[in-house]
Amino acid sequence: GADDSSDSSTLGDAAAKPMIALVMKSLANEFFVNMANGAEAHQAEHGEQYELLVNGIRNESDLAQQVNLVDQMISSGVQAIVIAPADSRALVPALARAVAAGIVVINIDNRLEPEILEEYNLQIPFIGPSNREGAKLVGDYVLQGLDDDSEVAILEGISSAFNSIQRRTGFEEAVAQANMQVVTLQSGDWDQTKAAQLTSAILSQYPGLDVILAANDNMALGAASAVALANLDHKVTIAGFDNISAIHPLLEAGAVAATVDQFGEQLAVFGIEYALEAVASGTVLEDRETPLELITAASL
Amino acid sequence: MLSKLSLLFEEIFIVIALLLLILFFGLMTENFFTTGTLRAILTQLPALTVVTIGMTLVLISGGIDLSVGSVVALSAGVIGVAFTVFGLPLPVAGLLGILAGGCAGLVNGVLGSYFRLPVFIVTLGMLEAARGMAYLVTDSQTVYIGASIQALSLPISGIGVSASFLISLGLVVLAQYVLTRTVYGRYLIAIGTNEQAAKISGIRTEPYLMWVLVVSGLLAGLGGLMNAAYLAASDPNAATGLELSAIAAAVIGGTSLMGGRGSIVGAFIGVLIISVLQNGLAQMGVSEPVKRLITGLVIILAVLIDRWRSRYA
Amino acid sequence: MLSKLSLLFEEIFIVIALLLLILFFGLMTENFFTTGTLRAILTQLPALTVVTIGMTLVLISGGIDLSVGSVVALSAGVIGVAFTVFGLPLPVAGLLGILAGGCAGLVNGVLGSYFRLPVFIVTLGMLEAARGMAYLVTDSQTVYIGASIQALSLPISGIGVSASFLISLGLVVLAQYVLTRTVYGRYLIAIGTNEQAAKISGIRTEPYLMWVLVVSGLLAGLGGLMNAAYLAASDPNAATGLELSAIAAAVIGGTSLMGGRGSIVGAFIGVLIISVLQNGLAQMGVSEPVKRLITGLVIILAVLIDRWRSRYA
Amino acid sequence: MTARFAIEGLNKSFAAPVLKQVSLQIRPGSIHGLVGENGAGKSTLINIICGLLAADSAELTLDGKPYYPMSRAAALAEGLALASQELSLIETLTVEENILLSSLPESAFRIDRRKVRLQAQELMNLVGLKHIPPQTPLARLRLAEKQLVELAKALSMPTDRIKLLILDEPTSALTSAQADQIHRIIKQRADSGLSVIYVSHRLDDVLSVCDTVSVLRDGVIQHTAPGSSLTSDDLIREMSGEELSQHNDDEVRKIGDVRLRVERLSNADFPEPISLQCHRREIVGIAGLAGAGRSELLHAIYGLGAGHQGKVVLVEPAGDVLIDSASTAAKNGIALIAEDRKSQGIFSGKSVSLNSTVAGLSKLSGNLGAIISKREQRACKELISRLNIKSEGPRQTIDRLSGGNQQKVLIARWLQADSDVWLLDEPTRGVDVGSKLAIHNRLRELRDQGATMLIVSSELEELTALCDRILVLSNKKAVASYERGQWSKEKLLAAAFSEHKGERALAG
Ligand SMILES: Nc1ncnc2c1ncn2[C@@H]1O[C@H](COP(=O)(O)OP(=O)(O)OP(=O)(O)O)[C@@H](O)[C@H]1O
Ligand SMILES: Nc1ncnc2c1ncn2[C@@H]1O[C@H](COP(=O)(O)OP(=O)(O)OP(=O)(O)O)[C@@H](O)[C@H]1O
Ligand SMILES: [Mg+2]
Ligand SMILES: [Mg+2]
Repeated sequence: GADDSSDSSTLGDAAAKPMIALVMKSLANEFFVNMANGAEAHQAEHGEQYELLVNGIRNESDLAQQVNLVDQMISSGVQAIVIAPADSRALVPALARAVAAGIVVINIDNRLEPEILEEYNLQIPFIGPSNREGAKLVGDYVLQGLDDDSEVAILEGISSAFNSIQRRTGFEEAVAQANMQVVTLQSGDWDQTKAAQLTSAILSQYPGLDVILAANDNMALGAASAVALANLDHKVTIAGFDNISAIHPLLEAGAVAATVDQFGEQLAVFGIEYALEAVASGTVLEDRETPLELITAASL
Repeated sequence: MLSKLSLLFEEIFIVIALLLLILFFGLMTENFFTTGTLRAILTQLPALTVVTIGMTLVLISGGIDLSVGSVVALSAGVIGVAFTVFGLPLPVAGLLGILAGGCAGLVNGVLGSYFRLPVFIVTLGMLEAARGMAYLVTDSQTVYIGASIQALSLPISGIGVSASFLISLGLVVLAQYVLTRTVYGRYLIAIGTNEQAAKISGIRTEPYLMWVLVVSGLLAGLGGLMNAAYLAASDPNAATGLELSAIAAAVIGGTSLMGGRGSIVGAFIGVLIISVLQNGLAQMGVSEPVKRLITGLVIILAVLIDRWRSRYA
Repeated sequence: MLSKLSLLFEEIFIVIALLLLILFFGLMTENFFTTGTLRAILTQLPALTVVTIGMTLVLISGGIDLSVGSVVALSAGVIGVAFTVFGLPLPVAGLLGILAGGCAGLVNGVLGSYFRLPVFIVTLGMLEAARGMAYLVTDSQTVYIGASIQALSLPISGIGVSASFLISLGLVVLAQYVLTRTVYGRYLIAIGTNEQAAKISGIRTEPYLMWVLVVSGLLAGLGGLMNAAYLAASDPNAATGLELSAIAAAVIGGTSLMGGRGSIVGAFIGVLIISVLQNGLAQMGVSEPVKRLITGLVIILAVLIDRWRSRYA
Repeated sequence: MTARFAIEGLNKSFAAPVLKQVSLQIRPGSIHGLVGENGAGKSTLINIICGLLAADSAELTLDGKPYYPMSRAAALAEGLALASQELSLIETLTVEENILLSSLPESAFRIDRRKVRLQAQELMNLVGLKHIPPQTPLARLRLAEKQLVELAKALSMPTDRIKLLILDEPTSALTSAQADQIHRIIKQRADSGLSVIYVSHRLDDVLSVCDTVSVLRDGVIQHTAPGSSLTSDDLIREMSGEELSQHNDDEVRKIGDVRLRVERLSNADFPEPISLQCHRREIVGIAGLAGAGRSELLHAIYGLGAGHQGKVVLVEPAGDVLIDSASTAAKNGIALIAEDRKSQGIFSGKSVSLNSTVAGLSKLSGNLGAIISKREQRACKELISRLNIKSEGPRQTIDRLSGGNQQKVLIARWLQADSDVWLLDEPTRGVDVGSKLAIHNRLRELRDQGATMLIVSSELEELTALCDRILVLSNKKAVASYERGQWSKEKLLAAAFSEHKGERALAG
C-alpha cells in the first residue's frame, strides 16, 4: 500500500492509469463473488492498464450502504464506476452525483429505471442479461412434458428486489404458457435455510406439489434438501437460477432439473472494458444484452 | 410432587399460548393437522433448539450471546470444507465444526469474563468476526456436502424422529436437569442474580461466566452441524438473525434478560411456538408483510399471556 | 471548570480510539484525507446519529429498542407513499413519517411501561410488525420520491454541510443538555439505575419509561425521513440491522446496557467511529470477509480502550 | 389537641395478615416511636402511609382531611418525607443530586446547579457530611455515609411543606456519635412543630428521643404510651411477649490455639500493614469510627479485591492454608457476612432456600454435583427453625422477608456451610433486640464449639458483650488492642479517635 501511494502522488500518474471502482451487491453471495473474482483476474492480466477497487454491501437490500459506497468512490477519486445496483431507482441520484463529478458510470446486472435516468438527464449504458428471459427459459424447460394439472410453487427472493421481480415474472409467464397453476408464491429471502423451511411447510399444505421454481440456486438447494427429507412418493421438479458450483452435484443426481447461467464472471469484465473504452474515448456507449445459458445435467 | 405440579403450572400459560396457536392454524389451513406438518416441524427444530439452550444459559448467567447465528454459519462452513475439500470423514468434520464453535465461545468467554468487557459488545464483535471467518473458510460459496450428512436429519426407522431431534431433546432434558438439580446450575442462577453476593458466597464467578459462553459456542457449533445436515450443504449466509429468534424463544419461555431467572423447558416451548408460527404462516401462504405483522403480534401476545403467570402463580 | 475538564476526560479514550482509526486509514489508503471523504461521512451520518440518540436515552433508562431499524423503514415508506401516491406536500409527508415512528414508539412505550412487558420482547415484536407495515404501505417496492427531498441531504451553500447534518448535530447537543442539565435527564438516569429507589423517591416512573420509547420512535421516524432524503427514495428494506449499529455506537460511547449510565456525546463519537470504519474499509477495498473481521475487532478494541477509562479516570 | 395524622382500623395482608386493625394518632410536634420485632409490620405500615403500598382497608386522615395516597409521588406532594430502611438512593448520581432528587431546583428548564450545591451543602453540614464534596458520586460513599445522605434527603423538603417525617431505622449503620447528632436534629425540628415517626431497634435511643412509643407485635398495636413512662425492659416484654435477659460474660475465658494468622496485610486503600492472630474459641472485636477501614480489613482477610500484599494463613492440623481468594476462604470454612446486605448479601427474587444453602451446596449434593432435594429441603427447614426465621417456608422469596429476617438467612447460609472462622460486619444491623440476643447466643455457642470470630460493630455494647479482645482501628491503622477486663468505653473511644485529626465531624 505504501508504495502505491508514493507512486500515484502526482496527478499525472493517476490519470495515466485509471482507477475503476466495481460496486457490487452482497460480496457474501457466490454469484457476486464470482463476478468480483472475474474482474480481479482480468485486472491481474491487464495490470498496466488500470487499477481496480472492488466493494460490496453487507446485505443485498441495504440501499443506503450502496449509496454510501458510491459517494465514497467519488471521494476516492476513481475515473469510472461499474455498478450492479441494489435498487433500480434509489441509486440514480447518487450516480448522477458521480457523473456530475466527471466519472464514467456503467450499469451491469440490474438495469436502472429509464424514466428516472431521464428525469436526471443521464445516459448510463446497461450491460447485462435479462433476468426475466432467463427465468422464462428455465421455466419453460422444466415445465415441458409435465401434466397440465401440475401444481407449481414459486420461491422468490426479497420481494422488492428488481431481480426477484424479474425472475418471478419470467417464471409466471412460463407457468401461464404451460397452462398450469401457481399454488403458492412466497419469499425465501434468497436464503437456503428459509427456503428449506418454507418448502417443508408448502409440502405439507400441498402434498401433491410437482414443481418448485426457485429464484436462485441457494433456494433451490434448500428446496431440494427439504424434498429429500419429506419422504414423498412422487418426484418434485426443481429449478434454480445462477449456476453456482454447489448446484452441480444436484443437477447430476437429478434432484434439481435445471438452472441458468448468466456468465457473471464476464459480466463485470464487460463492464470494465466498456468503462475503459469510455474513459479513453470520452463518449457514451450503447446498452448491450449479455447471453444466458440453460444448464442441465446434460450440459455439465 | 407438589413442587413438580407447580413447575408445570409455571409453564402452563405458555403451553396454552402454544395450543391456541396450533388451534388457530388448524382452523385457518386445510392440512395443518397432518403427519407432514409434524414432520416438517420436527426436522427444522433441532438447530434452533440447541442454540436456544445455550442462549438461555447465558441469559440466566446475566449475559447475552449475539454471535450464535454467525457461529452456526462458521461451524457449518468448517464442516463442509473439512469434508469436501480435505476429505475428512464426516464424524471428524462434524467434531471440527463443533470445536470451531467452542473456540468462538472461548474468545467470547475470556474477553467477557476475565477481561470484563461487556458481553453484549464482545459477542457483537464476534457476530461480525465469525461471519467473516465463515466467508473465509467457504470462500463465500455454498458448499454442497451431499446426502450422507442428511442421515442426521432423516427419521430413524422404527422411531419416526431424526437423530438431530433426539439429540436436541436430550440436551433440553440434560440442561434443565443441570440448571435445576445441580450445583453448577444453582451457581449460574446465583451469579446471574447478584454477582457480588455470589463471590462473597465463595463462588468463583469468572470460570462460570466463561464456561457458559463456551457452552453456548459449542451448542451453536452443534447447531451448525444440524443446519448442514438439514440442508445437505453449508451456507455461509445461514442463520443470519438467529440470535434474535433464540432470545425471543428464551424470553417467551420465561427467561429474564436481567439474569438469574429462566427455564430450559420453557425456552423449548418458546422454540416450538416460533416453529409452529413459521410453519403455519408458510402453509397459509400469506404475503410477507402479513407474515411479519403476525409474527410481531404473536411474540407480544405470548409474553402478555406469560405475564398472567406472575400475577396468578 | 473542573467538572468540564473531567467530562472531557471521560470521553478522551474513545476520542483517541477514533483518532487512531482515522490515522490508520489515512496511512492505508490514498485519498482518505480529502474533503470528499469528509463529505461522504457527513452525508451518511445523520440517520444513524438521530437513531442512536434515541437508543442511548432508552438504554440509560434501563430499556432497549430493537425496533428502530424497522421503524426507520416504516417512516420512510409512509413519507414516500404520502408524497407520491397521495400527493401531499413534502413537509406534511415528512411529518407523517415522523409521527408514524412516534406511534410505533407509543405502542412500545405503553406495552413496556404500563403493561410491564419486557421491552426487549415488545420492541422485538415491533421490529417484525413495523417491517411488515413498511412492506404493506410501499407494496414491497422501493418508492422513488425524487430530487426534491434530497434538499435535506445536500450541503447548504455557504455552510458546506447539509440540513440533515445540522439537525442531527443540534439534536445531539439538545439531548446531551436534557440528559445532564435538566430534571428529566436526571430522572431518566435515576430510573435506569434503580427503578425501585426512584419510585421511593417519588418519581412516577411509568410516564418516563413510556416517553423515552416514544422519543426513540420519533427519532427513528426522523431517521426515516433522513434516510429517504439521502436515497431520494423510500426503501422498505432500509435500515435492516440498524438497531445493532445504534447499540454498538452507544456502548462504544460509554453507555451501559444495564441502564443508568451513558452520554449522548460519547454515543455520537461511537457513530463517528462506525462511519469512519465503514468508509475507510470501503476505500481500502478489502474483501467482505476481511471487512467483517476488522469491524468485529474494532468494536471489541473500542470497548477495550474504553475499559482504561474506568481504570484511570 | 387534634392529631396531625391519624390511622384508624388499618388492615393489610400478603399471603397472611401482616397488619391487623392498626390505629395510631400522631400529634403535631410529636416524635412517635414505633418498635417491634423483625417482621412485626413496621415497614409495611410505613410503606402504606407513604403511598408505596395500598392497604386492604383503612381510614387515614392528615390534618383532619381524608388522605389516601395513590403513589409515592402523591404522598410526597402532601408533605410526607421518608428516610427508607432500604435506602432510596441512586448510585450513579452525585450526593447533592440524591439529596434534592425529589425537588431539584430549576431555572429556565435547567437545574440550578448553584442552588443545588448551596442547599445540599447546608443539609450535609447538618447531618455531619461536611467532609464530603457534594459532587461526589454516591457510589463512592460508605454505607454509613449513604444512610446520612438518605436522612439529608428526607430533611430536604422545605419546612413549610413538610407535614410528617418518617424515619425507618435511620441510624442502623451509624455510630452512636453520629446517631446522637441525628437525634438532636430531629428534636429540634419537632420543637418547631414537625411530627415524626421514628422506627428503630435501638430501644434506648427510642426511649430518649420519642415522646410517645407504640409497640407493634404480629401486626397488632400492643401498647402506646409516653416514652418517659417506659423502660427498655417494658418494650422488650411488649414486643416479644416474654422476658429477656441480656447476659454479659464477664469472666475471662480460656481460648484455644491459633487459627487465623494475618501477616503484614496491606493494599492500596490500606497502606499500613496489619498483623493479627485469632484463636479457636475466641471472638475478636474490631472497633473504630466510620471509615476507619474495618469493613475493608474483613474484605481483605477474606481475599476480596485485588492488589493485596502480605498474607492470610489459616492454620489447619494438616498444614497451613494460604487464603488468596474468596473461594479458597469459603472452601476452607471462612464465612463473611458483609455489611451491605442488599448488594453483597442476598440473592434478590430467589427463595429462602436458595439463599440459605448457596454457600454449602456441596454438602447437599451427591455425585457430579447433583443436588439431593430431600436433603436440601430438610436442611433449609432446619435452619429456619434453628434461627427462628419468620417466613412462610423455604420457597418464599427472600425480598418478602423483613430486613432482620433477611439478616438471619445470611447467618443461616454460613451455618449450613459449617464455617468455623466467621468474619462478621455489623452482624445485627437492623435486627430486633430479641433476635439480636438470640444471634449473640448462637455466636457464643459456635465459639464454644471451637469457632474463631472477627466482629465489626458500631455498637460498643455489642463488642463488649461478646468479645474476648477488641482491636481498635483508626484511620486505617491498628492503633490498640485490649483484652477482656482491660478495656473501658473511654479507652476504646480515645484510641478510635487517635489517628483522625481534624475529622471531628464524624463524632459530632
Ligand atoms: N411484598 C410482600 N409479600 C409478602 N410478604 C411480605 C411482603 N412485604 C413484607 N412481607 C411480610 O410482612 C411482614 C412484615 O414485614 P415488615 O418489613 O413490615 O417488617 P418490619 O417490622 O419492618 O421488620 P424489620 O424490623 O425487620 O424491618 C413480614 O413477615 C414480611 O415477610
Ligand atoms: N473512597 C471510597 N470509595 C469507594 N468505596 C469506599 C471508599 N472508602 C471506603 N469504601 C468502601 O466502603 C466500605 C466501608 O469502608 P471502610 O472499611 O473504610 O469503613 P468502616 O470502617 O467499615 O466503616 P463503616 O462503619 O462506615 O462501614 C468498604 O467496602 C470500602 O471498600
Ligand atoms: Mg422494616
Ligand atoms: Mg463497614
